Amino acid sequence: MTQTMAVAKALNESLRKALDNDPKVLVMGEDVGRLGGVFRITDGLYKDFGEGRIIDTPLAESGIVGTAIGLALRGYRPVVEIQFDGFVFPAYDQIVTQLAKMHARALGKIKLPVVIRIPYGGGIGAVEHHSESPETLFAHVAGLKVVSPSNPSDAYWMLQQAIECDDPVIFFEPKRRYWDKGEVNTEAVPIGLHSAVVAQQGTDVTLVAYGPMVKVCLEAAAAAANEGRSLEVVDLRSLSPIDFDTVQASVEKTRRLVVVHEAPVFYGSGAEIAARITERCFYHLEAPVLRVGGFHAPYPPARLEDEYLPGLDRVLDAVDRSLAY
Amino acid sequence: MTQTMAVAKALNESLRKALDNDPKVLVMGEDVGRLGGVFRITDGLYKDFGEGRIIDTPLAESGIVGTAIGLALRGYRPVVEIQFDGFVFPAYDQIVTQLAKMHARALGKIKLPVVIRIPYGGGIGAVEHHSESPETLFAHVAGLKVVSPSNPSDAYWMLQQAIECDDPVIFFEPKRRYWDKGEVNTEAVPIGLHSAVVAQQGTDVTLVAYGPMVKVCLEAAAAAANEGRSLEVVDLRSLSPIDFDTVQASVEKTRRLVVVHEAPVFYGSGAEIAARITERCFYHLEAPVLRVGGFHAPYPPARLEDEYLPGLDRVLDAVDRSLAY
Amino acid sequence: MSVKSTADGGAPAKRGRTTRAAAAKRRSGEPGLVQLLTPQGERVEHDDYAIDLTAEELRGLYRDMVLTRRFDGEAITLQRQGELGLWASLLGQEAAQIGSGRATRPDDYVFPTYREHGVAWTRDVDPLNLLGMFRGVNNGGWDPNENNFHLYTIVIGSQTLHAAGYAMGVAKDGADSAVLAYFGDGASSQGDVAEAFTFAAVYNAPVVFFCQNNQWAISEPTEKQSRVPIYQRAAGYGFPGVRVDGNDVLAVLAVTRAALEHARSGQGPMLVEAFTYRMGAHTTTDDPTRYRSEEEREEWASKDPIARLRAYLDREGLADEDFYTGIDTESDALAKRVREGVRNMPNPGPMAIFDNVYADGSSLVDEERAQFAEYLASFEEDGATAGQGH
Amino acid sequence: MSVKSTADGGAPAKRGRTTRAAAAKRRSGEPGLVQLLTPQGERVEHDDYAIDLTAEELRGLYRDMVLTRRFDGEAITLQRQGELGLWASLLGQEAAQIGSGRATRPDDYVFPTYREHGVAWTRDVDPLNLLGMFRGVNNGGWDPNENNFHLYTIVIGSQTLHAAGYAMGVAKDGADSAVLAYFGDGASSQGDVAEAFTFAAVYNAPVVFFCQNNQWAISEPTEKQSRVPIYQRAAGYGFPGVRVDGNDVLAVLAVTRAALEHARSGQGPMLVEAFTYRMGAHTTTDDPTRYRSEEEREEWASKDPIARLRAYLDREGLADEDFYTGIDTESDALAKRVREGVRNMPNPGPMAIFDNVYADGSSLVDEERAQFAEYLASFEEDGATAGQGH
Ligand SMILES: Cc1ncc(C[n+]2csc(CCOP(=O)(O)OP(=O)(O)O)c2C)c(N)n1
Ligand SMILES: Cc1ncc(C[n+]2csc(CCOP(=O)(O)OP(=O)(O)O)c2C)c(N)n1
Ligand SMILES: [Mg+2]
Ligand SMILES: [Mg+2]
Repeated sequence: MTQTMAVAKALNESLRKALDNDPKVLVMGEDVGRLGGVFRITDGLYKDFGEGRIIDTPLAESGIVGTAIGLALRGYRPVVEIQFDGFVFPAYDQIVTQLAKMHARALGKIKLPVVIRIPYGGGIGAVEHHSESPETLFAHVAGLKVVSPSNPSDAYWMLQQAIECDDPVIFFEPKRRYWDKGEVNTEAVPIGLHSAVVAQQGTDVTLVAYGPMVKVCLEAAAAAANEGRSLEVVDLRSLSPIDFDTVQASVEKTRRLVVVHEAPVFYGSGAEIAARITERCFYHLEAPVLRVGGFHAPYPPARLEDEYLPGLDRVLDAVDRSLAY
Repeated sequence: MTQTMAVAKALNESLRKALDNDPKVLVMGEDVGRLGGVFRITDGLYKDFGEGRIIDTPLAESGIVGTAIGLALRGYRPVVEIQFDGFVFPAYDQIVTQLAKMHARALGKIKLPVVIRIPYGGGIGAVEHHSESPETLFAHVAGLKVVSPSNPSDAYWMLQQAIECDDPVIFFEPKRRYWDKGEVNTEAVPIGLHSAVVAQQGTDVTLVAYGPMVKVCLEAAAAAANEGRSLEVVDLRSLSPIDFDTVQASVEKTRRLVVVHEAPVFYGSGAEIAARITERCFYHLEAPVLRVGGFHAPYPPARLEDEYLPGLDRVLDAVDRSLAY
Repeated sequence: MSVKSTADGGAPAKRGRTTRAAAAKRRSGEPGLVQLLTPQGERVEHDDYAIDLTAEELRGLYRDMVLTRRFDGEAITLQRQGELGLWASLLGQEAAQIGSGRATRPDDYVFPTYREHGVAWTRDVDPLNLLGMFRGVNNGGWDPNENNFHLYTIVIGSQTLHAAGYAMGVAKDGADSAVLAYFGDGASSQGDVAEAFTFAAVYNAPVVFFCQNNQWAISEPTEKQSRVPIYQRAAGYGFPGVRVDGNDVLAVLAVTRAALEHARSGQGPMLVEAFTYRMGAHTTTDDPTRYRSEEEREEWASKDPIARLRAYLDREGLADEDFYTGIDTESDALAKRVREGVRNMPNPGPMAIFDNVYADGSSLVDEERAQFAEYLASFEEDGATAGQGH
Repeated sequence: MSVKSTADGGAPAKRGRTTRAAAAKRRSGEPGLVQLLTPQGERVEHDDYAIDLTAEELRGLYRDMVLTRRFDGEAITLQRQGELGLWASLLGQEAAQIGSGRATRPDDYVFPTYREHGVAWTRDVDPLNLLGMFRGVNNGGWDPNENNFHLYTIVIGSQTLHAAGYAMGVAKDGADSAVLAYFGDGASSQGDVAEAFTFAAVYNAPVVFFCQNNQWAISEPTEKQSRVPIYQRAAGYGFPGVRVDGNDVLAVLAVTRAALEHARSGQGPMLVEAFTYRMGAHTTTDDPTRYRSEEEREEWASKDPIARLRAYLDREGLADEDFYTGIDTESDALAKRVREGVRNMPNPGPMAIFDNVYADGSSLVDEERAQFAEYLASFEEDGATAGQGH
């Protein structure tokens, strides 16, 4: 059944479905109960599933993730909400040293199906710590899977898949896209959680993006089309693992690649994509892989974020530079 | 005055000098007092400087870094020891959200001259969490400087410079090189903290490494020389910022680059180096930048680390592959 | 050090005891809540905490609270008008903040959360400074050392460790200053706060941990953080804790003074829990009707800290109409200054992104700055101006 | 819930009180230390904690402790011989571990640190399993659900949160099992432990936090972690804490049983502090002569948990020579089995690096595995074998 809904609503419906399907699924976090979360992603769930399943936690992120691990050991499938990107760090130790490694530590004898949902990225005019893009800090860590949907349909399905996955999944939600609407077919068989998709066909330059930047890239492609340039947009969807095959196929066609993300470029995800695709496509590339992203600076105050965030112009500037080779 | 000493001793002498020179310098951490640290880097300092300067802390890394920040605000220059790489994560929040950002938050009105020393890397046959290489998790974060010496002289001087620096410095010590000896001239004027150096001249392929892997690369260069191949080895020394100019100059000469580190390749520091050097040297490179490093897996148990860690053979294999292009 | 007396809310310096206070405690059903002024504005005595203020001092506290509230209200308005991106109102917490802030000396050092506008006022921080981060032109930006008032800290609990460390430094310096660290009821659950207690206790650091228990952490009531009153936590770390009526500016002042004195005199840390209520929304983006009742709010409105002090001033004839009119005028002037100041607060230019990332510079920042400048300049060359959506 | 009785070490289930125990407490100078067997092996009564064991049960505890010590000693030897990379000895802590471990039921769940070899023994975990990580052939590797004994956790304090979460799950399931979480005196400073207390208290989770205060965290004495006894921390989180003589296996058993019963019966968490001593080095790489005195160690040697129980058994005539000889034989057999087991423990093959990174697989791991296999195969092609230093 296909419905039009916003990303936020798609996530809400997806959680509802998971809670309905499996009594072991729990939702935990700060203010996820009566309030429905600061972004209302868990709206109505407390009312319908009760405080036994929708758990308002103490204000302690390490505690949230640590107890989620314990609940997973007991057979539950906790879906943790971290309120904002900048507040995941108190839980970083539990995520990196415990959640990521316990399955290996047990030689596979236990599984930790924990999903950690993190609204991330900028563009909503917020104060410090509310606009960050820490995805590579997780994707670098073995044992974690890291994904980020860019649209309502992926929000719905990828969250289903993340909850069904027996591995810990860090689920980055593009918060400034929460209110963007799109079609969601709640019956379609989804593609794999870790597959990239070609969101826009093109022939001249490939743009790779994920989460909030996919929309910017699609807009860039539309703008470029007016100038007679054909950009292909690949929505990566998964940052660990990365579907390099899809990117490679695109780059073998276009021979040029620009990677776009909000996170700082320095040691950002674009570096890995650039390095690996250059290795895979060395004889195909007509230009070095270019990267458009954040600067090596703390995320700036809100009144600077329009300058800071990669927008259409910066993407097209990189496309120009790529084509200039 | 030039003396032969091991890396551990050089660090110890360097701390002693800093404590002598500046009464505001403090040493803090677990077991740094009477015991002299589990690696004895602070050996004898407690005896000579007392518990007011050499501070055994409660077993709480977030607390150690958080109080170091407070001490820095009060005008002190704390040098924090984290006992092992894998135990820095409880402090990660304080490092990323506070230490890295407070200078910017204050629009420059306060400075946080805090050094965080972390013995890192594998090769000592240790149990879990004692052999990790988390450097990119810090280097990706703006506001932190990240360096790693590879030999006694750099250990001595870079620690001096890190303590003198008004920014927070994450100082990664190659623990398996603690006992390696070398010349230290305690009067020479050192080169900049963030400069890379050409540790070995060569013409065929550039190897870039830092910390524990420099030695492996130098050995690889020696082995290659026997086969008539001339490898240039660049000791990066600093991971944030990176001295790309030195790497670029080398690659413009050799036209081939292999980056070597212990940390997992996926989103590792090699990715940033590969991406940036490819951009800078696109027309010079005869082969894609190749990376040799750890796998996307938890650091393995000790009996597997010889297989896991990049050694001579793997470096030379990458050199072969590079030259095959 | 007597854990038991602590858990009963004992003061660091004991004076002669009567059974009166103990009986009052039992009656109120709130064990150990120190109160010097009832909600009706009646002055009551407490065995451990005496206070004797001049009429001028009392009027001063009143003025502080009224001006703080006016400033706060103005900020809410400015947020509604789009001049601020966000505001975290202190409405209802004026006594907790003014009372504790006025207990400090200039050489003491204060570590606030993001809601301590009243405390900032007592530290002579220009209110306009507080608005920069809520307007989105900076992330704080004032010089903490100018008024010994640290930057607002958003990551919950972090600043308690900075305070403990700073206090360790004070002790090292042999100074007799004290440090005052604010945190909320929600924050009490953060590991950092527990570690701050541990460090402060182990090093006997002169820091007072001041918990404003406003009973809500966004939508979560205090029961989600603790099943016993928060002040009791101190005893288990080896220092005294005391609970004070946070809507009673006299009691807060007296208790905080005693606590700071305790710290100053080498007795180490102390925990003060000010029991108060967040009358407004968590921030301007919050909708408290989703999670709490109007009755609860009303009940607390009847305990209003400002009305309470005014009732006392009036009852005792300590202030006249001129005084109140004067404050109204002052309030209007403050509001006007804040309004105008905010509207005239300049946006930082784009290159400010690269400022102050490092104190000693970084070649990487230099490179990115230069590239961005070149990029921006390219628009000017094109004849276009650098607009939205870079 | 009575904070006061807790701080005094009160038991969950109160029985008739005499003044005797209180007087004994005052005399010992260690407030609230529960003891049922003196260092000389005399049986004493405690008002709150009674225990009545059969001779067989008493002998069982003795056997547990002796075999555990022998296993531990064997491991130290194996480390010296290079068969293990490291060993963390439990020497001196046998009573704390056997007493608490034997208080558990099979359906209870235990979260150890890295030193709970005695507890593992009581949970029927094959001792050889414990040695894998110390030998360096795996990072733990046993199935925690087989004996409801979680993997050893090295990052200090982490496991207390897993225990709290597990216990939340037990409560959710309506089961009457309890969870037992071990941690050290050093660990008590970690924020995670405080957060575990908070979560356990708020959700009334059936978990007993069991602190083995062996008075040292590597080289740091407990004063570097707390200025009051650790059991007192519980009260501030709203649950009872009690301190037990950790070298008295009877007292530990009685107190832990009562605590687990408290948890099981829906009364929520409890904290037990077992006051004991780490007789050996922190681990085999540590050199305790650098930081503590031989006198201190000797003093604690006179409180040895095994000698103490043996003195009691002998005094009461509860065991004969055959019994002791039998245990010696058993010990030798255990040591032999362990020795041989370790020596025959196979090294994992290089491809094991890629095993179990993910439960559901990852294309990245597949790719790296394939590349590495190819790389290794290239040596075989070359006629060389894959040697050191890949
Ligand atoms: C580490 C962290 N997690 C989550 C948040 C989001 N957050 C901001 S304020 C708040 C509630 C704080 O409650 P409390 O400590 O009681 O202070 P109050 O806002 O009531 O003054 C939360 C959850 C944060 N700022 N930091
Ligand atoms: C987070 C963390 N920091 C540091 C260490 C290093 N370390 C291992 S054991 C130990 C001391 C632990 O002391 P305690 O909790 O008293 O336990 P004990 O070893 O005495 O049993 C330290 C500092 C660690 N394992 N984890
Ligand atoms: Mg609150
Ligand atoms: Mg210990």
